[in-house]
Amino acid sequence: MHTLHIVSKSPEHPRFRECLAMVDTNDAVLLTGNGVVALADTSIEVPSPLYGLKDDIQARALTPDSAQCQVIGFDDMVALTIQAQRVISW
Amino acid sequence: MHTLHIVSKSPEHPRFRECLAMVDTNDAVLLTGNGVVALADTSIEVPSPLYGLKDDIQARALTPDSAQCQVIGFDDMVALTIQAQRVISW
Amino acid sequence: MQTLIIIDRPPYGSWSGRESLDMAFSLAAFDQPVSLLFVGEGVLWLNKGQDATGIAQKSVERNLKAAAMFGIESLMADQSACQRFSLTGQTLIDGVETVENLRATLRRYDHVVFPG
Amino acid sequence: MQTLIIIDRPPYGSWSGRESLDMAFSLAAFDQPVSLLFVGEGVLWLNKGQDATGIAQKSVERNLKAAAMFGIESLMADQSACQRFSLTGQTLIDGVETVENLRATLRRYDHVVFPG
Amino acid sequence: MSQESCHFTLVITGAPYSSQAPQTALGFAWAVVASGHAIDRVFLYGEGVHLASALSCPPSDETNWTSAWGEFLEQHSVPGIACIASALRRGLIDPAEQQRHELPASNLAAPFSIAGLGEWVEGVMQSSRVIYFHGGD
Amino acid sequence: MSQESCHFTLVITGAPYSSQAPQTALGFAWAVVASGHAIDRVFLYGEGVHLASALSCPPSDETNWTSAWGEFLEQHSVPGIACIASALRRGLIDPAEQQRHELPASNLAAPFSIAGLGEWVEGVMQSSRVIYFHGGD
Repeated sequence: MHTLHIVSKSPEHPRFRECLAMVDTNDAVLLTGNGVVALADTSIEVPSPLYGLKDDIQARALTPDSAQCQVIGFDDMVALTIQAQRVISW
Repeated sequence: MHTLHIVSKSPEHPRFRECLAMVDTNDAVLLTGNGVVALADTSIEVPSPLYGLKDDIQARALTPDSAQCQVIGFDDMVALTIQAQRVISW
Repeated sequence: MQTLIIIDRPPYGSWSGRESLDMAFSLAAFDQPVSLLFVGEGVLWLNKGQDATGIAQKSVERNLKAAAMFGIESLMADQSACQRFSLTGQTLIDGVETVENLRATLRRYDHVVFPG
Repeated sequence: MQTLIIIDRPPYGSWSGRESLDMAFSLAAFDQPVSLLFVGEGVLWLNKGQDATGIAQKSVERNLKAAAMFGIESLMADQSACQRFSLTGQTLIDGVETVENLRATLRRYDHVVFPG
Repeated sequence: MSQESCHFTLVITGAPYSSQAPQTALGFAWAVVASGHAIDRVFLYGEGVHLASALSCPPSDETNWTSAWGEFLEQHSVPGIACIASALRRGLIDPAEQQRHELPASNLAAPFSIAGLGEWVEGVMQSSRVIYFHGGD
Repeated sequence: MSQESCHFTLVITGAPYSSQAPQTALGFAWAVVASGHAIDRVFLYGEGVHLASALSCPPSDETNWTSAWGEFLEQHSVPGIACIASALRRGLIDPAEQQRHELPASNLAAPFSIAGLGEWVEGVMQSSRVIYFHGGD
């Protein structure tokens, strides 16, 4: 993986759109906090590969399609930040 | 005037779009703070009648067209809030 | 004075929605007429089955379910936002009325309040 | 470590852009390579003639003009955002390079920082 | 426009040094009294409670918004009230709350006080206008 | 994935009771040490400095994020540093600054300290990863 994009903003925040436009091949996106709202938003197309923080998804009672998003915990998040060459927090 | 809409959010904020969709005939819009950014944004159509707070416009070095926006001070803002039947702050 | 409190930010990521609910419950406690309207990403406050223990917050689902009991006149949600987030009769918490014409809804209130 | 600090919020309405500038000047003060990129509504930080005395703030225009002197490697602005806000050679403060391909620009930096 | 005197409640939800809300609200407040109208109360809610911090210490060439607001409130005998629930969560404490919660200090600036949302409800019920000053982000 | 131990600097820019940033960052921090990696420092910037307030007093059934973070920092001997410029503006004060600016109190919670952006620069120069935790609004 080249860049891990950590997105804490919801799809209506300008930062979310800016991020989607910058995701490159070999990049991955991790949704945290308000970012997980994207998993329920039928009006947007989410990038791939896509990860979402389990606690945030459960809090909002979201049920993402496992083909669309891999639901992970903080230990996986740590592993992803180490695996990536670069991490950008949006 | 029926409703005075006071908008302190910039055009990219979801609240700004929500506001524009709610402006009714007989309403007026007053841009304050980040809201005055709309006066420089060629990608949006601003409503009418439109007011903008002078101090905020000067801070950002904006030069709105006088036909498009009436530049006002706080005394005018007070008068507008009294004149309106209802004030909504976005 | 008919008050409408509008919640347009998604749940849990910030405190503004939560503090808007407190405003609504406060007005109701003083017997002042108040309704809540959820628009945009704010409709996700109305999703059934929220469990915020993992993020160390309290779910507000129970409070919202008890809104009528606490004297809040109506819980309304923007229909197009509900569609966008696939909120239907089964997933939307009970007692929520969906509204089609937001502009007409807003017009009915003397006092309209947004979170900060 | 090449750092890029991105400012995407408009000037004066919040402090995050201002505090991002402080970060850039700090890195430069420690002789660390750093550049600034203004995107979206953030390009308005680069508008000439700002006078923030009426809102009791300090204009950052002078600081930005002195960016190179303080060791900041480059000031860049998203060209499409400049067009959207009618920022041209005459209205854009001096020393700003407009960039067309944001994705390629980001790729050049090891460390990319957004305001809060 | 009505020639009668109008009574305002102002609600500030944005913090100083993070939003323009306290500055815009203060410009508005001075214009209200200059126009012969009155302010019943200023209510600080959410992030707005930070305006009442006695410990805010901006650089000497920046405005101290707590002092600037304090001056206005004292000069015009306007109550400035921070919502207690917002204030306690965010670490804005008066001597009574310091004692009740056994905290090491208090930091509420005079002439601000801390009280419940009932103060806002009273504004909604009695003031001719309730005007909200939000942050821009 | 590298098997070597990785050194993190965490930067928190969102305040508790206004954003999820301190909570997400704490979950991450516990996972870092549980995975055998290290945290060089936690730097509070902008609104994030409110996390270090000793006076934050949420209702008893809500998490006190200052205490929760304080516990982590002490248990793992990780420095928690609030940016001095952000802190002074927002009314977060240690005893030295209280004296220097003749303020009525100080409110910095142990084990946090106040220092300049140089601490962040050091993180950028020396840590293997600098991870930012922003608010969602």
